[in-house]
Order: sequence, then structure tokens, then C-alpha cells
Amino acid sequence: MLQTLEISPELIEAEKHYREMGLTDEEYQSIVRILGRRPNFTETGIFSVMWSEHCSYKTSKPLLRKFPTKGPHVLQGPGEGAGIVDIGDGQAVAFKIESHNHPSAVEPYQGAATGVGGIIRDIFSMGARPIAVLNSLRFGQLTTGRVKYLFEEVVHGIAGYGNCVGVPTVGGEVQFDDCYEGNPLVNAMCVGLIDHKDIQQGIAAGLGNTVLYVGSKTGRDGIHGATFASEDLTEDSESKRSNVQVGDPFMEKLLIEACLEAIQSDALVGIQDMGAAGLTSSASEMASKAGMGLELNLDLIPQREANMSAYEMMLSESQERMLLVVTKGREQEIIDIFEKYSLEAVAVGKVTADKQFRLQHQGKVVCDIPVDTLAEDAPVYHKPAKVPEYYQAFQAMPAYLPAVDNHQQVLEQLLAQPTIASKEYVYDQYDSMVQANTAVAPGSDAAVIRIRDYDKAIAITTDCNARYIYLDPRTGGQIAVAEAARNIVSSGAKPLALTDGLNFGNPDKPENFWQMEQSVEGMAEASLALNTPVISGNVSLYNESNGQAIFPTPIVGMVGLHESTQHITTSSFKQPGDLIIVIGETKPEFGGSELQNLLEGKYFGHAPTLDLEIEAKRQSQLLKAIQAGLIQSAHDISEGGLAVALSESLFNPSGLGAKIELNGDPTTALFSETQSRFVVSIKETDLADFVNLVDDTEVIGLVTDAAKLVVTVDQKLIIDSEIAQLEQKWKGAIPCLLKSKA
Amino acid sequence: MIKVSIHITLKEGVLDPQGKAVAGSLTTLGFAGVEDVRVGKLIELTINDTDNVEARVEEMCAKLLANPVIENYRYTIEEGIVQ
Amino acid sequence: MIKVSIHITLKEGVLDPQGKAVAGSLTTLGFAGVEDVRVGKLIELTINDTDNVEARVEEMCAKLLANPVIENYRYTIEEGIVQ
Amino acid sequence: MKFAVIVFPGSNCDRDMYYAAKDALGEDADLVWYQDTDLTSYDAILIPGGFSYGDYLRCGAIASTSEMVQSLHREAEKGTPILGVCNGFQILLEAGLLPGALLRNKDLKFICHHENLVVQNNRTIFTSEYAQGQVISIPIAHGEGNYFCDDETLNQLKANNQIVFTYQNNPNGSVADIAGIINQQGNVLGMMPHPERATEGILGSEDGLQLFKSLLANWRDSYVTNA
Ligand SMILES: Nc1ncnc2c1ncn2[C@@H]1O[C@H](COP(=O)(O)OP(=O)(O)O)[C@@H](O)[C@H]1O
Ligand SMILES: [Mg+2]
Repeated sequence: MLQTLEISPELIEAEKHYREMGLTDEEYQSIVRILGRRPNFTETGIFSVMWSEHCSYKTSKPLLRKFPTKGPHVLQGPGEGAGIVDIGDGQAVAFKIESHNHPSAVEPYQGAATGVGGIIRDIFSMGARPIAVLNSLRFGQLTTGRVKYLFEEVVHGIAGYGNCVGVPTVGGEVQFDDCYEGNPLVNAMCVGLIDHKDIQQGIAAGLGNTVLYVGSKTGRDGIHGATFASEDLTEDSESKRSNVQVGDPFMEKLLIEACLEAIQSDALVGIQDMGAAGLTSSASEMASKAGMGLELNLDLIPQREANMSAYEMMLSESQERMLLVVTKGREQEIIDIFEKYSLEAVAVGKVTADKQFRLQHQGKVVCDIPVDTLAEDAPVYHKPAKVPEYYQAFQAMPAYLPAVDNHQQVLEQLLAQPTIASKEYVYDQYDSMVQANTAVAPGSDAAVIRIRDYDKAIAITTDCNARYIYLDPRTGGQIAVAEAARNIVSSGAKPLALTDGLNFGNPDKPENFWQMEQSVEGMAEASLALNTPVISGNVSLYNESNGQAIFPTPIVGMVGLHESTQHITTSSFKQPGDLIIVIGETKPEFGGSELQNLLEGKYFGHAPTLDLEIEAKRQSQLLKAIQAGLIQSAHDISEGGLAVALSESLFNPSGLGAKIELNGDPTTALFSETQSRFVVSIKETDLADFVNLVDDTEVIGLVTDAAKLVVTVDQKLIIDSEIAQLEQKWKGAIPCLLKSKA
Repeated sequence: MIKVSIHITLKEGVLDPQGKAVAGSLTTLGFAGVEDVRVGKLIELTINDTDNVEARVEEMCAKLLANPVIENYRYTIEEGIVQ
Repeated sequence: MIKVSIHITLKEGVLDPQGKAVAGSLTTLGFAGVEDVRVGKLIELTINDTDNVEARVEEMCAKLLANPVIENYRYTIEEGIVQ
Repeated sequence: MKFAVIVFPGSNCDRDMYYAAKDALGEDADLVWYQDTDLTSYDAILIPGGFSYGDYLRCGAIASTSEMVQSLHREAEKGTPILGVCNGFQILLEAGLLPGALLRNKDLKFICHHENLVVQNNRTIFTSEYAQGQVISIPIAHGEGNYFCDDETLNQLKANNQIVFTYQNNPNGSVADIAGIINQQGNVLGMMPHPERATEGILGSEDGLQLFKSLLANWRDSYVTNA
């Protein structure tokens, strides 16, 4: 446990107590320089959380600069609680992704629940009404009791929180690989809808204005959570369990309604949630952004426990709290709004002109720091990067070509691979329909939310194939962005922008840093090529357990716009007699594929290649065809290749089948993971119009009445399966693994 | 036949949103003087294998019934119930 | 200061899916002889107004804390806790 | 026709219900905060789903002790139609306006998807636009929708035709596959499935709209006869 006894400034220096808080010797020395004296215990704690990786991005900043962040439709880029893009009619959407990996490893239910709560607060503190959440999850294999427990409780926690606050959970992804066994990933994304005129900023402007504290009382939970998120998970993490915060979704629901009511009042000057580093980061950032100072009286902070010290209050990460700045003299107007919802809103301080961050506690000044130094003087590190040996070895390998005898059997096995298998077990536990705007619920490509009162909708997805990124971070990073955009386009929407959740291992290891650098580079290139600027994001480093890093996992959350609800398209086939068409040629590419995993139990060799120009062209052509009303169904081809994509298009509204005729090597034709491909179905009569609009197409078969998947390759019957049988493998896989004895 | 009552409570300092809501509601209903409410679980086991009960119950709590990250537990064992 | 512990249990005859699930998990974990598991609630109140406690607690249970259609309750009152 | 949609702290399907009445049905509706307990000017009362008071203690329990529930009792006695959906159903049960209780789903998980319901009684003011025995697709979204009552109550429900909707494939363990029941007077309906989420084609089903249309048709009839 960290010391919470007040140690004198002299002892902090002499005994290097700042190290326990995560500060290096050099960082401590620069604090002494900034202050012109030794920091006291509270001040040391405040610097340590503000300068942690989680709050300061000290390692990732140089990389994040590579992302394109601008565009005519971008109203708010990175920097605020969330990014915002225009969707026309004076409306916009705000969105962001956030990780809660380490808390979820220690207490999966609460870790995941508070992750959802935190990202929702980021959205409504911008003034937007949260309209959808998604979750992107990574676990070890579902074969040990511990992993099953983590998986079930994380899902349960997301459901417990999201369902209660009344924001539909409409999508996400779950993948299983050994590297996540000790360090699962729990990333949550939230999207909010806002009118341009309501966009808020987290600023503490106006000399003498009042600082209001709103929401739950402050307890000793999660003290030093930001630092915890900035370290490796070790055996020692057990003893950090006091870090666990408990979420109260009921309180959050009241906060959403009250805050959205409060932003309609011009008495409100600024609003920000208390996320990582709690009161410290929210208060200091609000002052810093406004070019002002801030003074708080900690005696006035609503406290849940007795005898809390200044240090504890400033570093607590108690959930469901907000900080507001209100025009002096008009506090009561705002307090009344919160009172309606039985919420406490307490004046705890005021805006000052001297740019100092000053805290009073029990009659003493316990902190007096130039406020800008907390955010702006945080160190920036340019870490060394080194090409890992494994990568060089992979690059030197010849192309991996798997040998398959029984393609039908392999298809069944692929459908039962947990990463490919149906995630219904997960999303059935989420209320995906509350708010009554969900036009496409989980189970297709992107989720679709219609915008009430307008003929338009938005599409949302999260994607990241970390295996490709592990094999080749640059290409893999490009693929992550391209795949997200493909999902958006398949649903009939035009990709607008993205948010990124960068999950990596310890950046102090040059090989890890190289992975980061390369994958960010790749993502930036694809964002530029596909015209999807990065408008927000999150960095989670130190995802390791017992010295072993996760696969580099930069998750892409993307939002697109349907210009009409007529364009909404799903992945399932619709009518017998429709033509089934593949867009894009297929090459023998199996590095990092599900087939490689199935046959070899590991990933090696080359990632699939990607040509961003072709990718962009195909996406825009398919979108045009959808907008022209030519497409019955569209699905991107991803893990498991064409055979899996065809199967998925046949599941759910069952009753239909497909008759497919392919040529060439059956393994490549069926299971290759070549990029930039789609399976679509169209009415036969639309073929001429379709090929006029879309290049590189090949008619491969027909939707049939009989609920069977029949595939011939070079006229030889390769697959002849009942859909029911395939669907049962696909749907049963995850429940079956969970039930089997560890 | 042995009957075991296991009391599972949230650790001190861990937020209990449920208790908070119940406390609020009791106050609204006009019950004065309610300082604090904590809501926990009560698990009643009937066990027919009486060997070494205490050690086994202890293990059940540690392994499954309580979540040691946020909860404490204690139990009482009533022996010799005949049914 | 008075501390009240209220035990709320499902009535006999009311199905307890949670108890059943816990019993299943205990058996899977290798604990033999678990005949029956019932999961109820434990509500701990701290009350600072000591007048007529018993009647008030009775009323709290009847009005809010337990649902008579499915639940029984009993309580113990520990008086005289000084803090 | 004028609907009141009651909003408790933690209700979260209040707007959905409001739009169902206002946009899909095309009638008047107000969102009524739980502290505004005068309901006398409304023709029907809708209690929406959600997690009133966080569903803490028992779903609907804390809301059922509010003063609003006294008004609901008064309106119920007067014969005003009252529809409670999901958490609204839980509140009606906790308030004693309908018999029985809701337990956790048999698999202990929250479940959300479309279910087929069978209209068991189309001679109510809520279901007259359905055919008797009609199968309709309505979303469910609940963790505690496992309806329970003792045998005596069940026999009464059956004898009085109070079982209005049943599940075709019972998803949660409810006694007698019960998805929705009505009181003896026939003006208070509680159901776990969400008809307000099935009022527009874009949401995947319009089968819930008939319920609102039934209310409107019967209100018109009674309005015309009483006038
Ligand atoms: N954790 C999750 N939460 C909600 N929905 C999920 C989750 N995981 C997967 N889904 C849904 O299941 C469907 C299939 O997911 P996935 O196989 O990842 O699709 P894709 O390969 O097209 O990105 C999608 O609709 C997705 O949103
Ligand atoms: Mg897809």
C-alpha cells in the first residue's frame, strides 16, 4: 500500500518517496525547479498523477502528432473530453473510446462497469446526450477458470452499468488470444448526439466565478488509479486492490439528465467530469484551459469517509462526480436543477486570476502550484525504438501455405473458433434497443442508430485485428482503420472520423515502442487515405503480465453517416434468386489468419497486404452502389475469409441457402484473409447497373431457397452443409466453452 | 444435516450504492434517524456431509461465495439438524 | 446508536435460481454434500434514534425492505453501541 | 387522447414511451415527473421501463413507496387505463396494483432480443386490435422478468382471463409462460416486453403499435358513449 501518512517534504526527497508515486528522480527535480522549493506530500501526489502516462501522454505524445486530426466536418479534435463531427442540420456527434484494462484485471465486474460509466461521462460533459456505447474486449483462451470468470464478469459489468443508465450497447468485438490471459483488454466507446449550439467546454473562465462540485461523495476509492494504469500488472497488483472503484449507474443516470438540463442554462460556464486523477485533473485542466487559476476549499468537498486527507481527496477516483463552473451570483439556478434529481451540488471554490492551483484544507494552504505546469510542463519522452528480432524472422519467411483436406470440416471448426463464433452470448445481455433508435442491433457489421425526426442515421463500429499488427505493425495498423471503414461502408454509411484506443505493452522496451510507432504510422496513413481523421482517443500502455506484453492492440472506433435511412444495409442475404458477388480479388494470404491459428496454434509470417488506394476506391464504389439502391446485403470479408463471411450472411434470418461456384485453389478461395474484399448480394436485374459502378467484381453464386451452403471449386463439390448445422457450431461455441469444466 | 448461514458484506470504505438508495428511501418514508444502510448477502447452505465442515465452508467462501476484492464474510454453523 | 441486522429470505416454494446456480457451482468445484443453497439479503441498519426501535424496524420491513409475496424476514437488534 | 408518461428517477424508457404515444400513435403525451402527482387530466397513464432507483433492493420497490403510487391507486380505482411496461410492471406489482412478483431470470442474466408473444386475451382495452391467439414479435430487455405467483393466484388469473400475453418460448422461467397480466377491473395492464420499442418498421417490428391503437380506439368509444 502507498503511504498516506503525511511525510515531510524533506523526507520525500531524502527517502525518495516520490518514486512510490511513480515519479522519476529527474521528474522530481524538475518539480523542485518549478516550485522553487520542495513539494509537500499533497503536491507531490498531484504532480505524480498529472505527469503519469495516463494523464500526460508523456510517451505517446510524439506519436499522436502523426495522426491527421482535421477536416471540414471536424468540430472538435483531440484535446477535449471527446471529439465532435458534424452530421448536418445543426447536429453533431461526439465520441471517444477509453480503456479500463487494469481495473478490470483486478475486479472485472466493477472495472468494466466503471469503464462504461467513465466514457459516458466524457460524452455528456461535452453537452451531448449519450446514444450508444460499444465495447472492445480481449481475453486469453476460454479454457481456464480465471479467464472464464474475467470474461463473464466483464460482460456482466458492462451490462449492469450500460443497461441501467439507459444507453444502448449496440456493438463491439471480443477476441481471444493467449497474450491477453493475464492482462485482458476492456475498452469502451460512447457516442453522443448534440446540437452545435450546445457544445460545452471544460473551462474555468471568469474571475470570481464559482466552482460547483456535483454528484457522489468522495471516498478513498481508486486513489492513484492513474498511476496504477501506468504500470505493469504484477503479482503485486493484488495488494493494490484498494484501487477498486464501485460504480453507481443510478447516480450516473441522474447526472446525465441533470447535466443536460444544466447546459441549457447560460449560468453555466464550464463543465468537466472527474475521470482519471479525479478532482486534481478536472480542476487544474479547467483552469489551465481558461488561462486562469483556481482555489478550492477542501473542507467543503462532500466526503463519504471520515478524516480524509487533502492528498486522498485530490487523488481519489470515486465515480459519478462532475465539476462545474458557474457565473458568480447565479449558483442557485444550477443548484436547483441538481436538487430536482436529489443530487448534491456544492460550491467548493472559485476562479482566480493568478494562474495558481491553490488548495485550502483545515485552515492551511496545502497546495500552491502554477496551474499550467501540471498540464504543460509534464515531461515528454522520445523513447528508443528497435526492430524486434521476431519481426525480422517473420519477414524472412516464405509465404505460409496451409494444407487442408476436408474444407467442410475446417469451415465448421473455424466457425467454432471463439474469435469468429457468434457473440450473441455477449450482446444478448446488453440492452441494445433502449432509446428506441436502434435500426441495426449487434449481429451485422456496423451498428446503426437512426436520428429521430430526420431521414438519416449513424453507423458505429470498433475493430482491430491485433494478430496482423503483431506480424507487421505498419500494415496491421492500416488494416485496422481500413477494416473499421469497411464495416461502416457495408452498413451503407460514409465513414466520418475515428477514435483510437491504443493498447500496448511497456514502452520502455524498445521493441514495444517500435510496435507503437509503426502501428500509429500505419493508422495515420490509412486515416488520411480514407479521409477519416482521428478526433479523440486513449492510450493504455504497460499492458503486460509477468513481463509478457500483449499483441499491439490499437482499437479503432469509427462513426459514419447514412445520408438517408434508405441506405441502411445489413449483412444477411434477403431473397432467393439474388446474385452473390465478391468484390476484390483473392490471393493466398494466411499469415495471422484464423486458419493459421487453427492449424498451427500460433501466428507467424507475413500479414496480408493492403493497397490503400484500392481500398479507398472499393469503399467509395460500394457506397455509391448502396446509395443507388442496388445492394440487398453487404458484408466485409475478414477473419476466416470468404467461407466464414458467406456463412454469416446466411445465419440469423435463417431459411435461406447459397449455391457457390469458385475456381482455383479451394483453400485460398475459401479461407484466405486477403484485404479489401466484400460479399454482396443484388437482384439479378441490377447486375448491369452494379458492374457499371463497381470494379473488380465476380459473380460467385445465388441465394437459394434450400437452407444449405453448397460450394463447388472447379466444378468439384467441396462443401455441402445444412445451415442449421453450421449455425449451431457458430452459436454454440462460446456457451459450450463456458460450460465445459476448466 | 448441517445448516450454515453465511453473511457477506461489503468491506468498509467500499461504496454501497444500494445501501445509499435504501437509506434515502427510508428517510423519505419518514423513518427518522437512519444513519447508514449496508446491503449484503445471506447465503444459507444445507450440507449433508458433516466432515470437516468449517474448513470446507471457509474454502467455499474464499473460492466462490465472496469476492475478496470488495467483500468480507463470516458464517455460523448449526449442527445436528435432523429433517 | 443501534445496529439492526435484517435477514431477508425467499419463502419456501419460491424458486431461487441464484441459489440453484450457486449450488451447481459448488458441486462443480468439488464440494460434496451440498443439498440446498438459498440466497437472501442481509441489510444492516445503523439507527441513532433509539425510541421504539422494534416497531419501527418491523414497519420498515413490511413497507419497503421485504416483499411479502415472496420473502420472509427476521431481524436482530444490538443496542447500546457507542461510537 | 392524452397520455401521461410517468418519469421516476432512473426510468429510462420514458422518452421511448412518449414517442410511441406522440409520434407513432399521433396523440398527445406529457412526460410527468414523479413528484407531480396530479394525474386527473390524463386519459391513460404509461409507466415506462428502466431502472427506477437503480433497481436497488428489488426492482420497482423504492418507486412503489412514492407518493405518485398513491395517485396511481386513485386513477386505477376510477378506471383510468394504466399500462406498466418492464420496470413499470415491476412497480405495479410492488405497489399491489397487480398480483404476484418478478424474480431474477432463470439463467440469472439480463436478456435483450425479440420474442414471440401470444395474445391470450384480446377482449381488453389494451388488446382489442389484436386477434385472439395472434403471435406478435416484441422486444424484451430485462434481468428480472421471471413472473411468480402462488397456485391460488394463478388459478384466479386463469379463471378471470387475466393472462393477456404469454411467451411462445419462455425465455425467463415465468410461471405459465406469463408475459403480461391485467387486473380484474380490466384497466391496469403490466407486461415485461416492450411494445413501445416495436412501433416503427425501422426498429424491426410494428407489432406493438396495435396495443396503443387499442387504447385509442377504446377511449374513442367510451368518449363517444359517455358524451
Ligand atoms: N462485445 C460486444 N458487444 C456488443 N456487440 C458485439 C460484441 N462483440 C461482437 N459484437 C457484435 O457481433 C457482431 C459481429 O462481430 P465481429 O465478428 O467483431 O464483426 P466484424 O468482423 O464484422 O467486425 C457485430 O455486430 C458486433 O457489433
Ligand atoms: Mg464485418
